[in-house]
Amino acid sequence: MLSIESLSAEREDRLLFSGVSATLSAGEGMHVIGRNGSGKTTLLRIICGLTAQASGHISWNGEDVCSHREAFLSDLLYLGHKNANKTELSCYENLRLTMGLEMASEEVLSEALRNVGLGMMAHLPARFLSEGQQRRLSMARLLLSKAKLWVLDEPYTALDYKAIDWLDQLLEKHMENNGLLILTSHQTLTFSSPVQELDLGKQYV
Amino acid sequence: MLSIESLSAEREDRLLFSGVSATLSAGEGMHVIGRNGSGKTTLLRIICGLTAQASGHISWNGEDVCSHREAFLSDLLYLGHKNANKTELSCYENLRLTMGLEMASEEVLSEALRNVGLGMMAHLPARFLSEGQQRRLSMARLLLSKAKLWVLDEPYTALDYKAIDWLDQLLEKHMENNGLLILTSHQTLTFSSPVQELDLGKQYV
Amino acid sequence: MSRALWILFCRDMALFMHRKQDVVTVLGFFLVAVALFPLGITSDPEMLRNMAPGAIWIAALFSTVLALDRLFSEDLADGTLEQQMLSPLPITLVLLVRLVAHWVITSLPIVLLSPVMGLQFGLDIEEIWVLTLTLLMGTPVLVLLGAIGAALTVGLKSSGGLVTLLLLPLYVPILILGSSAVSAVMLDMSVTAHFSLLGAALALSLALSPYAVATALRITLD
Amino acid sequence: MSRALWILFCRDMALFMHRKQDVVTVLGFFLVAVALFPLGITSDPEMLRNMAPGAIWIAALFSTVLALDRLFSEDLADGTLEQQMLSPLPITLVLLVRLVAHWVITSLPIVLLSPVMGLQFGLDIEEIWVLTLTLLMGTPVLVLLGAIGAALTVGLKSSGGLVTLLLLPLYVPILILGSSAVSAVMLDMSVTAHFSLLGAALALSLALSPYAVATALRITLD
Amino acid sequence: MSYKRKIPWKKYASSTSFYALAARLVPIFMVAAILLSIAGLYTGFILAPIDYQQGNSYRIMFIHVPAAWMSMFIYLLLAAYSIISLVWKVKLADIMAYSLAPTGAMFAFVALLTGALWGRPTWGAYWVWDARLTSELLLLFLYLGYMGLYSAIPDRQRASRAASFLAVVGVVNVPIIYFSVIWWNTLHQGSTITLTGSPTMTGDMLLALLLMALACWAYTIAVSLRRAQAVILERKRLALWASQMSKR
Ligand code: HEM
Ligand SMILES: Nc1ncnc2c1ncn2[C@@H]1O[C@H](COP(=O)(O)OP(=O)(O)OP(=O)(O)O)[C@@H](O)[C@H]1O
Ligand SMILES: Nc1ncnc2c1ncn2[C@@H]1O[C@H](COP(=O)(O)OP(=O)(O)OP(=O)(O)O)[C@@H](O)[C@H]1O
Ligand SMILES: [Mg+2]
Ligand SMILES: [Mg+2]
Repeated sequence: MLSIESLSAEREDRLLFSGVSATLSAGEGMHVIGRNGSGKTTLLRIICGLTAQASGHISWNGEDVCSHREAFLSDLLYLGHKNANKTELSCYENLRLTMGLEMASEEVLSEALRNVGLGMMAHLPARFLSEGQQRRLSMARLLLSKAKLWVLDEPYTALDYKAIDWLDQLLEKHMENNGLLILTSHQTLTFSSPVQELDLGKQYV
Repeated sequence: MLSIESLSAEREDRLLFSGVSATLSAGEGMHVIGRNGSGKTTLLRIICGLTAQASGHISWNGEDVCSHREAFLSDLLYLGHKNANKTELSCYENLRLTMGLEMASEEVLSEALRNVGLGMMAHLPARFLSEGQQRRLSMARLLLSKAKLWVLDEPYTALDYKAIDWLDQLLEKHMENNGLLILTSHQTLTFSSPVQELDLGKQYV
Repeated sequence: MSRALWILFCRDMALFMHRKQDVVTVLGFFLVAVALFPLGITSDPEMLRNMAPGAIWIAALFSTVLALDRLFSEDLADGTLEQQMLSPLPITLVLLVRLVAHWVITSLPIVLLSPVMGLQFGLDIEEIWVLTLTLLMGTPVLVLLGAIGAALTVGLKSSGGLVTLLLLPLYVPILILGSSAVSAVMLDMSVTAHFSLLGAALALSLALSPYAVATALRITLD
Repeated sequence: MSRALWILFCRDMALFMHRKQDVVTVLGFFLVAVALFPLGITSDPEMLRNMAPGAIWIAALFSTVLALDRLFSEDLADGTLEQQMLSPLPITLVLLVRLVAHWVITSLPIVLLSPVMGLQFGLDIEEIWVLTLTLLMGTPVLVLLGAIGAALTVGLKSSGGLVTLLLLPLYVPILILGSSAVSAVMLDMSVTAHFSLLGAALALSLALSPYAVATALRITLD
Repeated sequence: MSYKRKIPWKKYASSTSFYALAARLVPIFMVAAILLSIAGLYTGFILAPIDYQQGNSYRIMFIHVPAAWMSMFIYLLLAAYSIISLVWKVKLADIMAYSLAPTGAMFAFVALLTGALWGRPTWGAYWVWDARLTSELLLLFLYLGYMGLYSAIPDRQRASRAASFLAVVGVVNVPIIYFSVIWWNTLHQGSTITLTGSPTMTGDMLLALLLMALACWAYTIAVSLRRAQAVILERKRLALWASQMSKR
């Protein structure tokens, strides 16, 4: 259960947004929308604690995320604009390393890669992958993660329509299993699960 | 007028596509489609001469592009996945430098920036721009370029709907002025000008 | 917990091992740097012998700085650094592990190679021993301190030079301790003082630098 | 045409000038590198005087290598390198201009600072003159040669060390020429030979390196 | 450390009042600096007697020593301000630290320069790697590093935090450097010359030194306040721009 209270962010004394409040309960999703530069990425980074907010509080299961950071982080999965792949490692190794702490087994990993359509190139260095394939690789993490809260920044970028469908189903399933989802995207989403819209364009003072 | 004859590309002796032929005459566009990893980017890079083809010829106005490289390059504008901005330079400087050789005047540059909605941040270092704003900045070059042939790799990435509309109109205008256009995108396009589709997915061996 | 850290360690090792050329690179740079002294300065054996400790230490210092350049920068560029900051493990531990791994990859080879260098400069066994020991105790300090500078400058386009500029004042005492220890042996003076000081420096930096690095990273990532 | 090149030159200058601190850091690094020698090796004026030419030259070489690291890598990462390869101007000219700009920014300051360093090491006026001249003629060669290595390694993520490895064989002669010229003056020997050789090296690298760099870049970009 | 940063909602108010205060102080201290230095130079270069062993060259001391002292004091000051701005997020402290750095670097440089000029007649060499000289040189590097880092980071908030952090680390390091260098100098039996060749002080000399030191202080205060004013103005401009663009 994530709750955001009157969050505000400023850059170089310029107020990006202010008074952003929202609560997200299990099985719900939040679609952050807004014009380019309205502060979507910033908001997501603040939620993850990568950027400092100017004011406001964020609490996870009723506990402030700054004071109970580790508990929060163990429930969190963040995928940003950059898709955290080591270009010199093969897809398989990339996945194993990022998922290292969960200790996923060989089959599970290869299965995940096959699911995102990288089965054939599991042992190709990531630098050779096309944009979309890179994106697919970082999305493969979603398959393995046990995190309750997924924070995705424009996940659909560079994906072809099949991959997009696949991702949609995955997110749907995550929410059906009482997972929480926060994502930004300029596309319009079609989920059957409850997804609230948070429009930063409006806040943009 | 661009003509591609039985082009084929291979990576690590893996055939990406082969026998790709197409001719593009003034005022026409070409929409390269295909699954992730089908070789769209590779094709575009081959056309620009950044990557070597396995076989086949490309000719511009009847002259082979390899032998008459400089003539071809002076007619060419390529915008790839990376949007060639120097993060430590301001938007204005970035635009001036990339357009340096055309010697565009102050007003023209600021006008262009205003057009892409970066007027207010013309003097902000590019590293502070959001993804979409970075993309807008690199798109601003289209406004200033005199090139006849535009080669754009997924230009819509990270743009919000307003920017997308703006870009659509721009491309439309370019083609109406007898410009040639080659672009890849996973969205479906709606141009009134004649746009042929080149599906690499089919070639995907 | 400790298992997780071990996995993390392996991750870094795997990463490095994957670009074996890195180890080669650092080693090569070290060799080159050392080789430059006889080539550039003098070939007079006596003078070389006197220069040896300083020369080798300076070379080691440069290679450390060079390797530091890549400690965080790539991870920042490809987004893995963010992911690490978001790992549920205590960040200081994570960083400590990474630094240890970094040292094992980039500095240990130098330490192991230094005796050969010593021979080249005509040091005798005892001096070589001391040289290697000082490097063994000194290079970790260089890495630990250097990480602070690297974290402060990560993502800046002008890392290389700036880092060195930031770090030299921090490095001078170590450099002095290390090289003067060997010179002391040459003059048959006791070196216990040097080693105890080096040990203190090592312990201190081991204890403090992870926190410093974590803070610096938070600042620069913000 | 020449106007376009001039603009290009200004572009690079602007780019660098925009991070004035780059010049500062290169200078800082050079100062630091030079300062390391007395700190690490000895403070005995006589010995220092003998080391001076080599020490200063080695320091200059290091700073050049360090700066080279960033010659192409950034442009590759942010995609501007592709754009340059696609500029209608002859690529070799474009590259030559870039290299000149790079030298002006990263090496010229060093050359201008070297006399002060000379004083620090207690060289006398004539020796300082020769030192500065050799650096003035030598550093461009270092940059021109270094660019080849930089272009070859820009793709792989390896740090400047690999460049150094590739280039050492090319660098060593220049280093020896430069430093030995000064030593020659110290012994009141003629230095015309040194200078004519340096000049030859400069002319040759000016003529050839742009083509080599262009080819290397094409290979790495493909 | 917690991520939360309170909005210093008084920042403009406080900085404006500070700006007004500075506006009043700057001229006063500037004048003081000029008068004091005139007096100091007069006593130092005219009243003070010729030194029996060094002749007139020793008079450089009246510039050299105050400069050297200032270069150290200012670094301590810088570190103190940095700590304040780091811990309590006081924008003014950061501004002051930022404005002090160049002056400190300047003094360090002057100390080195005058020292070198002094060394020529005294030691027959412009430079010897004496402990004190070396540590002064390193101090200059510390300043350069601070300024370099500050200017290297384009985002101002991050720049101030990072540079302040560096300053704190540096100040911890200063004594270590100083002693290690002294120790080194005694170990390497290189140049045995140290600064003890200083002339025995007469009353006039002491007075001159004192006056010059005070002059330097006044100068430092005046200049750094002026710089601070400039910084505040610039940031105001930025804030104005920001608010403008927030309008749309
Ligand atoms: C580049 C050369 C030099 C540098 C960097 C330098 C640095 C310093 C520094 C940092 C101080 C302040 C030390 C303190 O107050 O604790 C100082 C003081 C002093 N220096 Fe120098 N110095 C240099 C050359 C000289 C020379 C050549 C002389 C004359 C022989 C000299 C004579 C003095 C004297 C008399 C003092 C004041 C003594 C005291 O306050 O303890 N210095 N110098
Ligand atoms: N240091 C800074 N100074 C001024 N403005 C800044 C600074 N850093 C970021 N910004 C502004 O803050 C905003 C950052 O927005 P953010 O990246 O969150 O946008 P976004 O909503 O993710 O946009 P996009 O849809 O393009 O991803 C941008 O408008 C940018 O101009
Ligand atoms: N060195 C290599 N070895 C093997 N395969 C390679 C190599 N380099 C590239 N490839 C393959 O070639 C293809 C490159 O495709 P390209 O980048 O053109 O895809 P794309 O059509 O642009 O995809 P996207 O829609 O994701 O951008 C990928 O399938 C990649 O796996
Ligand atoms: Mg964004
Ligand atoms: Mg592509």
